[in-house]
Amino acid sequence: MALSTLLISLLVTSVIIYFVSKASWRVGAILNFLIGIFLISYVFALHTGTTSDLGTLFGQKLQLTWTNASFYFSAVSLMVIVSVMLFAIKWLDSQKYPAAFNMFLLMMTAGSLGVFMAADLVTLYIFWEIAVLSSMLIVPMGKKESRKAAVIYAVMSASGTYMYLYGAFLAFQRYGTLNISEIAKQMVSDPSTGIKAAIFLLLASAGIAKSGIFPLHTWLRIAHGNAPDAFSAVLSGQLVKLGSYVLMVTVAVIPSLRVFANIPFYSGIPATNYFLIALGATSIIVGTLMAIKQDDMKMLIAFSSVANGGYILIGIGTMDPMGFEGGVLHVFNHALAAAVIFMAFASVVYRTHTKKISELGGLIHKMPITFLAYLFAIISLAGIPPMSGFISKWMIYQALVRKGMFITAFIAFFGSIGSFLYVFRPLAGVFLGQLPKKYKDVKEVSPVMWIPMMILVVISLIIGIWPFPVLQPIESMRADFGIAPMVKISDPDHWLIRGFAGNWNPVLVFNLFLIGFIIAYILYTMFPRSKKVDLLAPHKEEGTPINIYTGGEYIYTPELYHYNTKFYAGFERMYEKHPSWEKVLGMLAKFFHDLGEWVHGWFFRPSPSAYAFWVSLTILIVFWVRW
Amino acid sequence: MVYAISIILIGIGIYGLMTQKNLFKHLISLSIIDTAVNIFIIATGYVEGGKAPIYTKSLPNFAIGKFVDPLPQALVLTAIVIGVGTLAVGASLLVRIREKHSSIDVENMKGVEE
Amino acid sequence: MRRLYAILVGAGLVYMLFAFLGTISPYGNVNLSDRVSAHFLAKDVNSVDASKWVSGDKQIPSKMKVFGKKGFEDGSANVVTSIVVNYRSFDTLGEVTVLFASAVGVGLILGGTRRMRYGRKPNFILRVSTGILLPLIILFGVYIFVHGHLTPGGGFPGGTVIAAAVLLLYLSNEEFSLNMVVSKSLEGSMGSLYVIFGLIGLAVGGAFLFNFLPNGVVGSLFSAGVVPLVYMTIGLKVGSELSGVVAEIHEEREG
Amino acid sequence: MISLLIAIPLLLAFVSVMWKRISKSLFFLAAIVNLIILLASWFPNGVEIHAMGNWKPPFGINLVLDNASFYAVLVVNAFFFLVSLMPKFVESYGTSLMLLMAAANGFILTGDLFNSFVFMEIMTITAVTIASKRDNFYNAFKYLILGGIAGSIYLLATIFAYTATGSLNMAHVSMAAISASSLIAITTLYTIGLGVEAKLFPLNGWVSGVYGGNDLAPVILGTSVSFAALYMVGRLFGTVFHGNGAEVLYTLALITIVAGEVAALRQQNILKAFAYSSVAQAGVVVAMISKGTAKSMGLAYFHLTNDAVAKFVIFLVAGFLVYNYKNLNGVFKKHKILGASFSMATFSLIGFPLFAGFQSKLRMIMALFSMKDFLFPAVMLLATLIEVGYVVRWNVRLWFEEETQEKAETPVVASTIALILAILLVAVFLKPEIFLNGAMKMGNALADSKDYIQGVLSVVKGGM
Repeated sequence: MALSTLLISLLVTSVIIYFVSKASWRVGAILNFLIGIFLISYVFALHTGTTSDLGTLFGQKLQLTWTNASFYFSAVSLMVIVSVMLFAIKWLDSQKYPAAFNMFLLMMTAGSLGVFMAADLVTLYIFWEIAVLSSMLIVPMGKKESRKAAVIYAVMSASGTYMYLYGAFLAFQRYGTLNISEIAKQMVSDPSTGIKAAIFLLLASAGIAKSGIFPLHTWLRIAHGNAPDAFSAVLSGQLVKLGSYVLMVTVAVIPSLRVFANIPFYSGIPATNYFLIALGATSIIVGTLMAIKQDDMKMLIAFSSVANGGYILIGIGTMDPMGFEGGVLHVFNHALAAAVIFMAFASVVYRTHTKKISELGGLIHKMPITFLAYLFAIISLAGIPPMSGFISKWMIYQALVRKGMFITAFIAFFGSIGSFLYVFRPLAGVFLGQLPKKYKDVKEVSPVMWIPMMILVVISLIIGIWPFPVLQPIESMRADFGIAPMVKISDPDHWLIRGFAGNWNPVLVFNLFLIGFIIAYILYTMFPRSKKVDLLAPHKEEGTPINIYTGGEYIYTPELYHYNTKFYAGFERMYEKHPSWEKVLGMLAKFFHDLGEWVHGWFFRPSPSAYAFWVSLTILIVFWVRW
Repeated sequence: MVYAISIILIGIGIYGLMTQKNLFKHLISLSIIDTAVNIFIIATGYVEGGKAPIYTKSLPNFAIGKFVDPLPQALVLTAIVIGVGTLAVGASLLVRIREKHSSIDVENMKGVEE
Repeated sequence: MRRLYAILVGAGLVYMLFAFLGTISPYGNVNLSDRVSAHFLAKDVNSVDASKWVSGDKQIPSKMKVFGKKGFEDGSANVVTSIVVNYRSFDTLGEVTVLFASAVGVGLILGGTRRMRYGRKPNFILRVSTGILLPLIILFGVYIFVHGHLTPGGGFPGGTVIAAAVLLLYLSNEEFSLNMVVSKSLEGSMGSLYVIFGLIGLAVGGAFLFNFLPNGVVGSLFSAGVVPLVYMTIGLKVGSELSGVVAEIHEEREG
Repeated sequence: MISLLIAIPLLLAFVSVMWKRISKSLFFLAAIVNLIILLASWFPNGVEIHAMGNWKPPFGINLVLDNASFYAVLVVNAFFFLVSLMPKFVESYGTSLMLLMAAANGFILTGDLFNSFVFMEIMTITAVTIASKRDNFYNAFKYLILGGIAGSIYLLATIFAYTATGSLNMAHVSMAAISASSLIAITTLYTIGLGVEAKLFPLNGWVSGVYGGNDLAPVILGTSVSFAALYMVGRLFGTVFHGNGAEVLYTLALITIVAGEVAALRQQNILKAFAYSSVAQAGVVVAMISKGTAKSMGLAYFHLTNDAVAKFVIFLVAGFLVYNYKNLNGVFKKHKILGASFSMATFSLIGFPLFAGFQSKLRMIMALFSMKDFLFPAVMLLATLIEVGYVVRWNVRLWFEEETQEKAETPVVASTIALILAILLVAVFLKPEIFLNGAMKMGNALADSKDYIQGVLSVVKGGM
């Protein structure tokens, strides 16, 4: 099956899935899952270099081609999507629009695959828009706030996309082709730096908007926070990676080191890339700090996606073999971790119907498997050794230190420490601590929902121990892009990842951690357990405290004494009065609204007198200009 | 001179449209502009010393310069009728506007949606 | 302030039009031989070589006698009429349509059902003189459109005069109201008749609105081909149409 | 034959006042006969003229059927045909619609400047009549005044053209040597005169009131009439005046795009919101026309066709919703087919892939870049960005908000038509040739004034 046939039939199938799902959404969801499985097997069977034509536009061939990069990104995406599809088979019964969800999920899958396969800028745009459109239509299926979220998502995404489109056609005008590799070749020999930089930044802006890099990051909080719960896993785990892909295309496929050889270099990196890295670093700071203070668990992880997008951008932007591989590997790690976390949250919301951390607690006793999945996922997300998340961060640090980018390296370390803080908040608030009374009947979710989470966790763990199956495709990708192809980083024969300041032996580390864990577990079983006191236990009935006092007062508002409330109050106070970028963008939106109001009020609403005035004035101006 | 009159009349019509608050006066101003344009058209067809382009016993012969240009007159005939049509529709609209908004003064009209 | 702006803009507009005036020939100083109307006057459009004419070779018609002669391509003594109803008859069809459209529009917008009362009896002079003048007015209207091809006038003024008679009836008699069925059918049938004339021309002469009748002697009553017929239909149509408009305006809605 | 396109609706309109009851059927008859005539004379691929009364141009009035006017007439009549399929919608406006149809056809086909003025006035008056449906009198009146001013200015321009060239025939005016200052006077006045109908900012004050006032006006004025007006812009500025004054049109059009989109952003009335969007799209089309090449004009009309189809669906659905529901929240849950067609049409408006708008928008941007125009694409993309904002907001609101009202009866014919047109939009995405070929032929015909002049003036006898 040719690539184009595959994509088109996927789009057509998605419509069929809608009608099937109308009859029985469960059948539709199962079909979706089966198609997903098929896609994974298909993707693994494809050979690189396969191309297929999609059509022509103005004599420009629109082409799809299968490269190492397409394989890597498609495989990661499908892993996330298929697990969500499996998850959805049960989870969808809590949703209002299961049929449309199934249709758009499949459509979005087709769109994303198309983006990764695109050989030219317009094909990429087409599938990009399909993915955005279909995901944009899933977002408002959530709670009430999600409607607004969909609009903000669409606009922010479109602002990046249209800048990209402008850049694409600027490149087309200059180089007469839309093919990415052709453009890359011609850009190297093009002497005009200004236009090259403009094309570079315009193309990158689509990625910036999509992967939530700093100036266009605000939609992540709103869209990820309010989208249907399981879909947040796709949004954060997969769709954001479309942005990373575009960033990789602009930075690596168009060889930025050679294209910008004659502009100032800082730490061995051209100013354009340096600019992107600065944006990435800002995203890490903003994402981390904002994540720490969120009470809504989904928004918290949404901000963590901002920070992790920053890591990916920094890694790729260095164009250092180590950094590049680290960035690309981080795509994989973050995709899996974010997907598991959001699915875990979806399970929690599925059972408890709230996503406020302060309203939850103690779910470890009720939902142990979900807790376990979440625990492993955050270990990976925070970059703590035996999980795979550590490896990519370690590689990025290596690159930064080698390039001598100490400020960026410091920010990256800071983000890593911050991530301990923020991932711990839901852990403590949702799963540990006391169980609110109203959740005492909560049960673990069904296996259909926890199996996909556990699969992803296991994959992540295995890759943490034995990362070479993922590192090898990345290495061949790096060779494709010509980033120091002679340097070998992964060395499976010696179980090593070779960095410049020391090597990493994941198997050894895992074994050490395993031993440590076993010792800790033995100690845990040997010593007596702590005693549990229920904050609400003495209450005979809800709201009437009997024998718990504080400062001589009855506790009328136990939720304020719950340790989840103001979890990091002390830390948050340090940056309480931070400037809000969301407000700035809000002002921009308000400006356009006011402008519209003004146009309407001055030119459209008034009496015929004003019309006559405008007509006359227009004639006079035209006359004045032309006479 | 005739040109000047018609152009000034156009100016007056526009001025009326811009300053008046009564919708009927807008219609009248529009009529003034129409008329002014018609005068202008007729004026473009005038030939010094020319007569009305009708062959009669006393004017049986064709010659260039003897008649004024008949085409603008024919055009004006059409334009006048068009003006009448506009006026009729406008006036009937005003009747209904007064019924609906209780006034035809821009500032006193009620219930005009924003 | 509003007036000041209005004066400024109005003055600017006037200035602009004066500036534009410089691009056209001064008043009264028109060379008709540069314009198509020279050939309308000479009634020799068919003999002009159009391709030469447009490329600047203006074939100035020679001086000749027209009145009382036969055999011209157009037979009406009134050249304006010959343009309105023959050379540019399509404009006139449009013109009729404009009036028709506005009559339809007035009907749809007003849509009344009951005759409006003035609330005051018409006085004696009005009532009696209406009776005397009415036939004369109608006769005058008919005269105007029947002689449209000979004298100034034609279907539109004639029709308007007839409508004035109807208005007079409305003013003089509170009980009078026009029979809308009659006026509508007259209006519709006359309008259709004009189009049908055009279609006959299409069938006979191969061109819509073709003059398919003989032209006769310039200056006689039975001359100018279809022109008098068209003007008659127009006269009746405009008369009934404007009467209809007068009637519509004299009607009010219940409640 | 082509004179029948005007004669038949006109004749039936005259008949219909005598026989009011069947006016809707007569309207349907007129529309279908016109379509048949048009289909019989598929793209003439040359210049066919019909001299009225056999008076050869430039003396008499002539109708011109070339690829450009054919395509425009085809589109216009197709929309009238679609409207005529919905008798509930037409109500007592059958006669007016027939007149509007005749006028739009005449306006497009005519080769005479003054004649086009006459037809423009018929269009204005009937449009005002239609706009006054549902007691929308004040807005109709505003339209009448603005249309009247525009008509006067158009007439002045025509007279200036007559005094400069001595004839009113477009082909003759096109080839005549007109002095530069005279040409400036003529084109300036035409810019304003046409600008009102072509919805150029700030001459388009009538649009929101008229389109937002009832359900019939936007459907027919926003598609057919606006197509006719924009055709005339191309004809006059492309063929007759050889692009003189195009830079003014270009500037005005760019302002129009931005003004239209920002005004649409804050609208709470769905009809008005998309009325403003139609203003902005008209701006895109005019700016594209003002570029003056055959390709740019062809793409402009390709875009206009896509936009008109999408707008037809949008206004049809929106009109139904506004006059059947007080609160529009979540109404599409009850009208899935209407909702799906509406969403598809709006996405086509933005230019999302899978819908026709994508093809035209992308091609336009591509063509503009190859003409080294970097400003217009930027403006267009900014406008699209704003458009995304309100289009998504409306879609989300109409689909996902909590519903409040009882279901109104679904209009079967209207939803079928809406669905078919929406599917057509998808088909055009897959196979742009459906519209593109015709539009490109139209662009070529408009840009090739030599062919036009020769075709009109070399014919001695008027043909069928």
